[in-house]
Amino acid sequence: MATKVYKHMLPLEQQLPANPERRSKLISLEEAGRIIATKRSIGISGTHSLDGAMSLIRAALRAGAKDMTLIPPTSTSIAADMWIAAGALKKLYLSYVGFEYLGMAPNFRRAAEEQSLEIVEADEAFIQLGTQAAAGGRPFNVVQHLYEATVHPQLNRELKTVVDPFSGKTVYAVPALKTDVAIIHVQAADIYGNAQCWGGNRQEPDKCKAAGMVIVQADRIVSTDEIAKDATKTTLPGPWVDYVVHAPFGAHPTFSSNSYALDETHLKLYLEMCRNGRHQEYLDKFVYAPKDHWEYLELVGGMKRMVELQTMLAV
Amino acid sequence: MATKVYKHMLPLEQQLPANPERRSKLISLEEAGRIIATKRSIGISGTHSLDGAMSLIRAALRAGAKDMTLIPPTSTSIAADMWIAAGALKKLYLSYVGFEYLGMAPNFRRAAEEQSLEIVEADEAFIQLGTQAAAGGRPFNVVQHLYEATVHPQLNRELKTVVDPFSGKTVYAVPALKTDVAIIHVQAADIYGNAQCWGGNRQEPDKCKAAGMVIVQADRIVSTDEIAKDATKTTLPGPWVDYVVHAPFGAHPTFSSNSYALDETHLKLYLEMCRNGRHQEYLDKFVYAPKDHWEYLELVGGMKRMVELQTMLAV
Amino acid sequence: MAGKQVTPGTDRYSMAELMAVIMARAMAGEDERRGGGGANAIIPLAAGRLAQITVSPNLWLTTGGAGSINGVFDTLPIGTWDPRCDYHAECKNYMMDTVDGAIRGRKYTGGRLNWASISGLGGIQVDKYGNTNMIGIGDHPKLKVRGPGTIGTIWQGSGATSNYTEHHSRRIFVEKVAYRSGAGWVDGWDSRHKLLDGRDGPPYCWTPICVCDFTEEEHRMRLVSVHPGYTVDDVVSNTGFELVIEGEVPQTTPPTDWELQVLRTRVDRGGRLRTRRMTVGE
Amino acid sequence: MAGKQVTPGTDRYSMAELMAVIMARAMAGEDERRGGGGANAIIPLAAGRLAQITVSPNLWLTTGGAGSINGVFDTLPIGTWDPRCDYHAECKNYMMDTVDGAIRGRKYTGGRLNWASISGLGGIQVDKYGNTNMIGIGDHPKLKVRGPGTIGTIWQGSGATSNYTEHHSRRIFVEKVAYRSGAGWVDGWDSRHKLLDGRDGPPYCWTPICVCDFTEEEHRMRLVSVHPGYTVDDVVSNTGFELVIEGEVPQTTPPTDWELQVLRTRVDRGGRLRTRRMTVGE
Repeated sequence: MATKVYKHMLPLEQQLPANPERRSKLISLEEAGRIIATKRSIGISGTHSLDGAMSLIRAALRAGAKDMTLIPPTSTSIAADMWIAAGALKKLYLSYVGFEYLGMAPNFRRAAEEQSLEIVEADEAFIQLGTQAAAGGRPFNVVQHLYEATVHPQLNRELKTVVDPFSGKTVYAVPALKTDVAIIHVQAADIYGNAQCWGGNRQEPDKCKAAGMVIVQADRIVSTDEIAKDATKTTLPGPWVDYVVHAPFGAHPTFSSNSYALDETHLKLYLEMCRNGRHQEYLDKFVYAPKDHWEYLELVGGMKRMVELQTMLAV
Repeated sequence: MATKVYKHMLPLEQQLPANPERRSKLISLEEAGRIIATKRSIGISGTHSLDGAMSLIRAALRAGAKDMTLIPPTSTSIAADMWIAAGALKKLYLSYVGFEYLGMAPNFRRAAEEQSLEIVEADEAFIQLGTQAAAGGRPFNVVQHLYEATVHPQLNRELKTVVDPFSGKTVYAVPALKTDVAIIHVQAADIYGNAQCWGGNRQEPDKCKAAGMVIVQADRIVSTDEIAKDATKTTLPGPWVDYVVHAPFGAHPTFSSNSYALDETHLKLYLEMCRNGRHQEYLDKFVYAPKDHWEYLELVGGMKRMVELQTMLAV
Repeated sequence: MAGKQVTPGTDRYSMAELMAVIMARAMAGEDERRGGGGANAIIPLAAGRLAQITVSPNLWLTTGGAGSINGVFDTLPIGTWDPRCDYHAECKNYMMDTVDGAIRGRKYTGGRLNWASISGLGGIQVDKYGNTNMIGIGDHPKLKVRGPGTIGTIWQGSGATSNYTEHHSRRIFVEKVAYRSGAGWVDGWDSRHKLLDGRDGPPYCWTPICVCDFTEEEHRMRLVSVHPGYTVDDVVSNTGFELVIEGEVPQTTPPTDWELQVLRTRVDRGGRLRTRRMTVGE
Repeated sequence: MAGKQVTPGTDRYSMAELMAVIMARAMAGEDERRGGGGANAIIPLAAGRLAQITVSPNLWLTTGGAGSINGVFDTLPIGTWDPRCDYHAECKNYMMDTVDGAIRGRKYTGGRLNWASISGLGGIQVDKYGNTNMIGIGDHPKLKVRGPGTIGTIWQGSGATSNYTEHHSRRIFVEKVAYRSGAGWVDGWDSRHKLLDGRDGPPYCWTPICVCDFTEEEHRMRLVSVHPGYTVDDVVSNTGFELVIEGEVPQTTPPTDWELQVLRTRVDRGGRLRTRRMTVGE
C-alpha cells in the first residue's frame, strides 16, 4: 500500500500538467504512411469514387505497405484497385470493385483472373453486418431471408449458419470484420481528431469502431470553435481518432463530398495505363516519385486543376 | 395479360395525379391518440426526463390505451411511469425507470411490488441490442463478456445462449425487440415526416426502424425548405414516419432538447400526488379533463410558464 | 435489326431517354417507395426524378452512394454516388439504413422503409426467372470472367425489385445464371416464396430493346412490349432462353414530346442520356 | 459521528464538493478516457469537468443522456441527460456508441473509445468485491424493495469502472449483493478475469465518508483514506462487511482553497453541490 500513489490525496495544484495545452493529433502524411505500412488489415472510407482516402493510400504504398487484407466500403474503385496495382494486397473482402461508368477495375480483374489475390466473395450485407458486429465487439451478426436464395453460402466460406435459439430456425452468421487500422477521408477536422464528413452514406463510423487505430486525412484543418458550432456535424468523434493528417485535395482523383469533383481525366489516364500493362509506370510517376503531397498535386495539374474540380462542374 | 395494366405504356401526361401536391402526414393529436390506442406494443423516445413524447402518451391514455407492452429508452421517468399510473401497461422491458434526482418512480415501484405488471429484467445492452436487431429485421443480436458475470441470465428469461459458429464458444443472444408503433418527440418536423431531434443520445432511429408505425410529435412544424438547408440534421427521414402531430411544448413536463427545460414544479406535483395514492386524481385533472393540448398547456401554467421554461434557467 | 448497336434509339430520342421515360411511367402513383438505385444506374435515377416531378409527388428519391433522399437536380449526376445527388436533399439514407430496411423486407413494413421499386440491378447475366449474376463466369474461384462483385444485387431478395440492363444479348440473357448472386424468382413457381418468407420477386425486366414481366404461375420472363425500331424477332434472337410470348406483342409507347421536354429541361439538362452507351447483340 | 447526516461536510465545503475535488484529482493525467457518467451522477460530472480544466486537458468529458462530448458549462447541469450538457460540445456520443464501446472493452482498443474511468455507478447495494445491485431486495420477482432497474451498471463488466455511492450505510455496503447486476471483482481473486476475458474490475470505491480500493490478490475492498470529520470507526460501523485495513489509514486530503475556488467559479456557479443530499448511516 505504501508504494501505490493515490492521486486523490494530492491537491490539483500539485498535479497540474507541465503543458496545459491539449495534445494535437496532427502528424505528417509520410509519418501516417509509415504507421499504416506496419499494419496487416485496413478499412477504408468512401463509396465508389467518393471520399477515397487516397493521400493515405499513396503514402502507405510509398512506405512499403504489403501483404494487406482490405475491407473496403460496400463499393469502391481506385481506393481498392491501386493497392492491387502495387502488389500490396493479399486478401480482399469483395463487394464491388469497379469504376462505374468508366468500366471494370483493371488491376482487380487481372489479379482475380490470375488468382494472385485471395478474394472473399462478400456483398453489401456481409460487409456491413460484419463491420457492425466488429464495431460493437460482438463475434458475429445474424441474418435471414437473404442468403437462402443465393450462391454466397457456397462461395463464401466465412459465411456460416447458426440455430436461432428463439425460433429454432437456421439463420446465417456473418463474422465480425475487425481491422488493424481505418483510414478515412473527411472534409474538415480539428487537431484533436473531431472530424466532419460532409456527405456520403456514412459507412465510416462503424469502420472506425471496428478498427484498432483510426487515421483521418482532412481537406482542411479547422478550429475547435468551428467544430463546436454544431457537434452533430462531427461524424467521427475526436476520441475515436488517433491521428489527423492535413491533406488538401487528398481524395484526388475521387470526389470529396460537397467540396470537389472527381478528376475524370486522371481516372481515365489511370485506367488506360493499367489496362495496357503500364500500372508500374503509373505508380512510379504518381505514387513513388512525388516527394510530398504538394508535389503530387502539382503533378496532377496544380492549383488550376484543383480549382476547376472545386467548381463541381468539371466532369 | 389483357387485364393487366402496363403503366409504362401510358404517357406520363395521362397519369398525372389529380392533386400534384405531396401528401401531408399531419394529423391531430387526438387522432394520433386513437391510433396508438389500437396498438399493443410501443417504443418511446427520450432518455431520462428528456424528449418524452408526453403529448402522444396523454392522448393515447385519453383514447383508452390499455394492455400495452412498453419498450422504453434505456432510461426513462414519467414517460413510463404515467402509463402505469393509468393501468395501461401489461408488460415493461425494464432498464431504468426513475426520476433521477427526484427519486423513485412511484407507480412503477408500486406496480412492481404488487406484481401487477410483468417486468422483463433488462438493461441498457439488452434494450439497445434487441432494438438494433429488430431495426435490421434480424432475429437476434449476440454479445459476450458481459452477462457472464451478472445475474441477468437467471432473471431475464428472454436472454438465451447460442454457440458462436466461428469460435465454438457459447455467447448470449438478445431477441429482436419489435414494436407496433414508435412515438417520438422532436423539436421540428415538416408535414412530410422529415423530423429533427436537436439533442439527446439518438436512440430514436433504431426505435423507429424496429416499429411497424412511427408517429412523431413536433414542437414546431417547419417548411421543407428549412429542412433541406441541412439534410444531416434530419434525424428521422421522412419515409420512416407515418404521421406528424404538431404539439408545441409537447414534451412537457420533460426537457425538450435545446428548447425548453423540464418543469420541476410539475414533476414534483406528479410525484407528490402519486406517492400519496392520488395518481387517479392527477390523471383526471391533467390527462383526461383537458379537451385538447392547448387546454393542458393552460392548466400547467400557460404561456407564462412555457416562456419561463424556454429560458432553460428555470430549474 | 442489323447486328450490334452501341447507342440505340431514334433521331428523336436516345434509347436511354426512352428507358428513363417508360420506367418513370411505371412508377406513377408510387407512394412511400423509393426510386434511385445502383451506382451506375443513372437511367433509373433519371426515371425516379422524372416520376417524382410529374406522376409521383410522394416518391422518396433515394441515391445509394451519396446517401441522399429527395436531392434536387435538373442536371443528371454521373452516378448515384455523385455528391451532387445530395444537394438540397431533405434527409439522408445511410448504408446501414439500406441494409436494415432491405433485410426487414417490404412484408413487415407495409411498404415503408423499403428499397426501390425500380432499383437498377443489372448483372453480367440475367436468366429466365430474373436471377442475376455479378460474380463471374467459369469455375469459381478460377473464373474466366471475373465480375465486379455482387454489391447490392443481394437486396433482390428483400422485395420486388425489377431487373434492369443496359445491354441485351444472348451472352447476358442466359437460360440459367452461372452464379445466382441476386435472387429473382429463383427456380420459378413458388421456389422464391418458400426461400424468402413469401417475398415477391422482380415485377419487370427493363432492357434497351424491350420490357418483360413474369408470368403469374411459373414466374417466367414474358415479353410485354418491344421498343420502337425493334421487332419480336430481334428480341428472341438476342435472348438466350425462351421468352413467354402471348399473342400480339405491342410496341412500347414511345416518349411524347412533353415527356422528352420535361426530361431534358428538368432532369437531364446536360444531355447525359443522349449519349449513354448501351448495346444490343454484343 | 452521531447517527444520520443528510448533507455531510464542513463549514468550508460540502461533502459533495469534497468528492468532486478528490475524484478530479484521481483523474489527473487521464488521457483519451472519458469522465462523466450516469444520469444522476452530477458529482462525477463535476469532477470530470474540474479535471478537464485543470489536470487532464485531454480528457473527453462524456455525458450519457445528453449524448455529448466536451460540452462547456460553468453552471452544473441537473444531470448528465440535461441538454445543457450539450452546449458547445465538440461531438456526440450516441447510446449505440456507448454500447459498442463498452462491449468491445478497453482491452481491445488500448483505452480508446471507452467508458468512464470514473463513471458514477452506484447501486442500492455494493459488496466487498465491488459488485453492485440495482435490481432489488427480496425473492425475485416478488421483491420487497424494487430497484429502478440495472441501467448502465451492466457496463461495469466492460472495464475498470470505479464504484461510487452518495450514501454510506450497512444497508448499502453488504457482505454480498442480493443480485449482481453490475460486476465488480465478482467473487474476488481471478474470478472476474476468468469470466470477462481478463478485464480488470473497479479500481476505487468513492463514498461520502471514505475512499477504498481493492487488494492486489483477492481484490477485496480496502480502506484507503477517511474524509475529514469521520474516523475509521465511523467507516467500519457503517459498513456491512469487513474492510481490509492496513496500518494507519490517513485522512483524505481536504479540498484546498484554490480547488474550491475553481470548482465554484468554473464548474458549479449555481452551487448545486453545496446542498447535494447525501447520507451516512441511514
